[in-house]
Amino acid sequence: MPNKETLLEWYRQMTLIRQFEEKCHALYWDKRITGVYMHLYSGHEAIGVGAVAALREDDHAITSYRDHGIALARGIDPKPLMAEMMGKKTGISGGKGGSMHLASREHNFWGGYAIVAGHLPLAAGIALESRYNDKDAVVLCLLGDGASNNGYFHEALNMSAIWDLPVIWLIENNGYGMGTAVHRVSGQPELHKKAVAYGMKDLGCVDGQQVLEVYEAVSEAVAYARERGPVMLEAVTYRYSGHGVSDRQYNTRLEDELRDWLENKDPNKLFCQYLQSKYKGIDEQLHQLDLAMHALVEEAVEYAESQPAPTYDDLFTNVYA
Amino acid sequence: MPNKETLLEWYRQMTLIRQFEEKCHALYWDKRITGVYMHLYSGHEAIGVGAVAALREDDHAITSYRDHGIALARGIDPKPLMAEMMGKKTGISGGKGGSMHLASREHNFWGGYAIVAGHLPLAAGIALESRYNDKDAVVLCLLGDGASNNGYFHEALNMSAIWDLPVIWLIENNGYGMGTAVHRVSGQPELHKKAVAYGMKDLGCVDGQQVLEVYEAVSEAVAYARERGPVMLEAVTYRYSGHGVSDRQYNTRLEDELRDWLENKDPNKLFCQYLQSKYKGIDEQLHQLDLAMHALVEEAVEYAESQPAPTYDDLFTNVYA
Amino acid sequence: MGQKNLPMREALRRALLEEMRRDEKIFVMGEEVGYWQGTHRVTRGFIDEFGEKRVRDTPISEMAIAGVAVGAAMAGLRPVAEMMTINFAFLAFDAIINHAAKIRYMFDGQFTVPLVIRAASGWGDQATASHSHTPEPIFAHFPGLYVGCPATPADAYGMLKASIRDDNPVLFTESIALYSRPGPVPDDEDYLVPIGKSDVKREGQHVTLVAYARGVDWALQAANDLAKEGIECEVVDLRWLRPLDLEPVYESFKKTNRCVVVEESLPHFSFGSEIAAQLQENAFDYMDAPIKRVTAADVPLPFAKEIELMALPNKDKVIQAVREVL
Amino acid sequence: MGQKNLPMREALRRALLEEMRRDEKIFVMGEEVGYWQGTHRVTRGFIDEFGEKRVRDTPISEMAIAGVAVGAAMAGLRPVAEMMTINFAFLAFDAIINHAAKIRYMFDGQFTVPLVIRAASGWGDQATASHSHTPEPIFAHFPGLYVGCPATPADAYGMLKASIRDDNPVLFTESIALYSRPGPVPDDEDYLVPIGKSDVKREGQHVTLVAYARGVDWALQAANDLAKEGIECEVVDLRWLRPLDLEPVYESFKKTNRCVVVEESLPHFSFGSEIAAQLQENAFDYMDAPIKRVTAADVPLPFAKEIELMALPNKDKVIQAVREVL
Ligand SMILES: Cc1ncc(C[n+]2csc(CCOP(=O)(O)OP(=O)(O)O)c2C)c(N)n1
Ligand SMILES: Cc1ncc(C[n+]2csc(CCOP(=O)(O)OP(=O)(O)O)c2C)c(N)n1
Ligand SMILES: [Mg+2]
Ligand SMILES: [Mg+2]
Repeated sequence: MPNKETLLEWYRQMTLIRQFEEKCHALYWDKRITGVYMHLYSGHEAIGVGAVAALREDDHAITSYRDHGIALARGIDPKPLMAEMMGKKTGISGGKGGSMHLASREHNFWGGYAIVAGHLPLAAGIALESRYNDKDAVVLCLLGDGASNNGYFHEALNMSAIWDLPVIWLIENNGYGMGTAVHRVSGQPELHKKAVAYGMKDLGCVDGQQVLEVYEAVSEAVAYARERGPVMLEAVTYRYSGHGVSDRQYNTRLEDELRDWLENKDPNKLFCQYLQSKYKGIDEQLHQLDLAMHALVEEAVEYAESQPAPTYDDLFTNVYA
Repeated sequence: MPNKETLLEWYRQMTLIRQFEEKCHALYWDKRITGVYMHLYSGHEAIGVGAVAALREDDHAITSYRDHGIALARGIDPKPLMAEMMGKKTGISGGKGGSMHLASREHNFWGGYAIVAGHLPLAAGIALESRYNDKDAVVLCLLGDGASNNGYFHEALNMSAIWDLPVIWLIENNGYGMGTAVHRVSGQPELHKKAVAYGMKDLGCVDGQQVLEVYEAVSEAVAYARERGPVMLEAVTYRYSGHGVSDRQYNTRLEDELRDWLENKDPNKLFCQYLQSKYKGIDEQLHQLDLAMHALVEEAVEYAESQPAPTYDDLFTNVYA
Repeated sequence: MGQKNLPMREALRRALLEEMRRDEKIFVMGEEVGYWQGTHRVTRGFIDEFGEKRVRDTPISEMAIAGVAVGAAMAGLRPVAEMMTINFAFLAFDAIINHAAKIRYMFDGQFTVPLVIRAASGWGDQATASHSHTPEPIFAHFPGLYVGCPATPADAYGMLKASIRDDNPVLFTESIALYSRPGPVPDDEDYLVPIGKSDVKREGQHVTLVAYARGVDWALQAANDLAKEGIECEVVDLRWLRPLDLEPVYESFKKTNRCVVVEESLPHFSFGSEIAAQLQENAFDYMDAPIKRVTAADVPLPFAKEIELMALPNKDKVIQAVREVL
Repeated sequence: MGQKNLPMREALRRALLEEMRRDEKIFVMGEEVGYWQGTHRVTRGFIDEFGEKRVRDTPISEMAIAGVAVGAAMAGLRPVAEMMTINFAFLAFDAIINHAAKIRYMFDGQFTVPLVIRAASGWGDQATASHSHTPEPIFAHFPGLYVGCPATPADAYGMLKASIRDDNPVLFTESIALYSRPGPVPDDEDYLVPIGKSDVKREGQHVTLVAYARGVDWALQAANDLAKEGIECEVVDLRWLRPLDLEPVYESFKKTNRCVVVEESLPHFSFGSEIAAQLQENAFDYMDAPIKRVTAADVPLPFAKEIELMALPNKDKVIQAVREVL
């Protein structure tokens, strides 16, 4: 069981993510962040924070375009992340990647990828290097429910299985791919059961709103992957914003659903309540963390806005090594 | 239970296929059939004949490049088939398709396809038309064990499941994709279990050397598909020639394996023995059928060799409708 | 015949809607075409009118979207499959090139594939490297497929209808940058723009501008500006990259003896390459200057707005190229 | 420095073998590369020498073959992934174009992708429509990737080594028709043909023939015949379609003022298109005749030997094109 310090650190991260995302949202509507694509992590915090907490520093993480939360959970400074949102030269990806393509090699965060499921074989390949060189590092690969219907999923998971590659395939099932509900497009709506098709260890489904549960399940998955091979885990969650920040909320029918998640299953709220009930008198400490994260995000925005854009020459760098 | 006449018809078809394939093999080494690709059906006869026998005339069949047997089981005249092997203008595909691309629209045989698993979505599409137009015709889609590891498999099967498309996904598991054994490349070597990933009806695994067992299993599958939706079935078999006729038999280790199948599990031999034990005094009738099929194949060769090749103008026809 | 002023998105929507009302065999399938109303709102309202049978939301399965549509087309339906954006058609490359485009030939005409694959195309909105393709020339490399790329609402309307009514597979791309651009559209449900017919969008005698889709827009902008200085550009919109109709280009070139090709795509092995190659081959005696190409910069495309804009073709680059050939 | 006479297949095998012995980070993966000894026998004997760790038979999963190799390369290994034939690379189009080629740029240099994707390419053996592609120009359209296509055993040897040692993703295609063709190969384990360097394979002053891979063979055959009539062709082998090195072509053209491009690919939006476009643009003043292209017929390819041969370029078609430009 993680100690108080660890739990507070998780709280800090979850708060940071939420504040970062809400700020991004506001900046986007303010046109201080531009571009067609930005996918927020609000609602998913418990998964990103709980899962990444189960990793060692030398373990790896990789995800889709919905990547802000993973980058922050991995401990990357919000400044270069915010600078990337704004396409600045000092952004974490030099302003070339934007919201969907955050990465930090030095944090073993291999990035966010915009082709749905396209990063799954990359995860397997990174895991292959670990086995090949007799390391025991594992790869945490996060993916959406929608991604599990793609050919990449089938081929990458199967290859990871036959080669015993140390990958934790963690499906963030937020109920929808864009506007389409899971059960409408997945013949097997209990997504973790797809593991059978690869003879892969199936660790079932976890409540993705409970950071402790996520942490425990992913820890078990990490241990299994490190020792044996790939493992599948599903975490159920919900996406608060539109699919991307620019998307309309297309269906008022969903308003009730959203309200229910926000009011009764919000991961940050639930965790806050848990801490409050577990540690009497912690409220002030939590409040201070809220304020600190608010300040951190504001600082990041200030930093990002002060940074230079890439220039003509940058257009042509790093096409090739 | 099929009557004697039906059983004799199956025997006739299985004999025809074997003789056709052996002739093709000989013609190939004689350079009377040319080209790099030709994949023989010898060893698989019970599957093709048993499965197609379970179809109605208005049902559909589609398969991979290993398509000679299905074409013959579907009742297509060997003449235009043999002419196609030789690239003749009167070949079933005008000499443009060759061995891998036999088809006959009028027999509802939608062809052989050379991109592994590429025909799986086509099968689903054909089934979609059936449902769309309130017909009750089903699609028999044959595929290899190797094809089940391809992204097409995942996407096509899933789509068939969510849309309840009437497809029988029949895996001809002959133990190898080219030179690679199933268990080395499929995390789930019990291939029919992959149905779980699509919430699809799994009818399990059948002995692909027993035409009656295949017929019964596929009949059940057809009934299910017609009423409800897609269904998965695996049939275990063995491939007698190299993967393609031009391939070396790369491994002498396999010689024992091959001998065992030839001697103890040959579908034609097994069916012959079955008929002999069931119907006393049938030997002469079987012998006559052997002779008749031999003659039929010889005639087909004679026909094919007498036919004209396509000419320059044909190169440009049927690129577009 | 009357006409209406419509944005291209709406012209496309009407074309598809009218065709679906006309022929029950037509259905649409793709990601978010139904309840989400279409990512680019071209199928807005369709799910209500036609229901789930004819408006089919799919999983994120591009190989199967294209492949299942091919099968359905072979069997006699007339699918209009949507790829959401052309970038995702890369996952369906085999289904499109090796199946849709080849099945008719492979079986010598036994099968017909009356299929339209629609996809939004183009970049310039910071969609970054993997989401910023205009690969129409790549698809048009392969015989068996038609490739249509409208530049105006009227063309969008008439070309989509022609594509749907044709018995061949058509890859039909729609410029994201033009979706909201309005223009007159004929009030005629049978208005068809013939497949493989180019169109002179502006007449002029000094230089020939050849373009398609968004390139036409840049060409026309440049032509407007240049006209103020007395330089008259003839703008030929190819509309279809396959089949290519270069007759109007030759005709124009015989008059102008100068040509600039404008495209949103990457420079190498692309649209401009083919136009320049055919022109120099077939109108050699009329060449007074080298044919110039205005294209995207030869890089994967970046996020940052400033440098992305530098990579994009624009009016000024066209004007500059025109000056170079004059 | 000595040399040996080897078929191209064996030159490739040696290059790969020697590199694998030199650097433990290099491994091969692909369908049938191991126990089957490689479909084209380029990896013959590898499984015995290197074992299953470094010689990895894969499922028929092209998306994952390319994608997993990209991931392994990002992580520091040096995969040589085999596509068996280039046709199957269409299933990996997204993994190659949107991942291998773009990852470095997308993350502004944080990742390096030292990857070689080998594939047999070409047609003419009745492999039919879906198995008869030479789409190198299509891949070379996209920046971020290198594309190498050797025409001789020595080039095959030196180009494959250079590709393996380079830190960028390289699509490396091997002409099926040339695999068994012998030629001298240097006895030097460090023999490298620099990436992006063309080669003049024959000197001549009357006409410039530009080609790659099997096209070079047809060009040289034609040049031999034409030499008997006193027509001297200069044959420039581009070797790499990306980066393109046209300097030797310009130099040659300034001397000959005439050019024929020879390729096995389809005609439109292809190799010849780009060469002709660049030549007319950059060497306009030296053009005495239109640049001609000899290509495959613009059809999906048929099975029947007779008509397949008619679709294939050959020596006579090159000779005829040369006569047309003289
Ligand atoms: C191959 C591909 N197809 C389509 C898209 C467009 N697209 C982007 S995100 C998305 C939905 C993904 O849903 P899911 O995997 O559940 O992830 P979530 O967004 O819910 O986190 C789609 C269809 C894409 N980026 N890539
Ligand atoms: C997409 C694709 N990859 C590779 C190949 C080359 N290839 C042709 S057949 C084959 C093996 C297929 O095995 P399986 O599906 O088991 O069918 P079988 O040949 O045993 O009937 C391979 C790898 C191909 N044709 N298509
Ligand atoms: Mg989702
Ligand atoms: Mg097999």
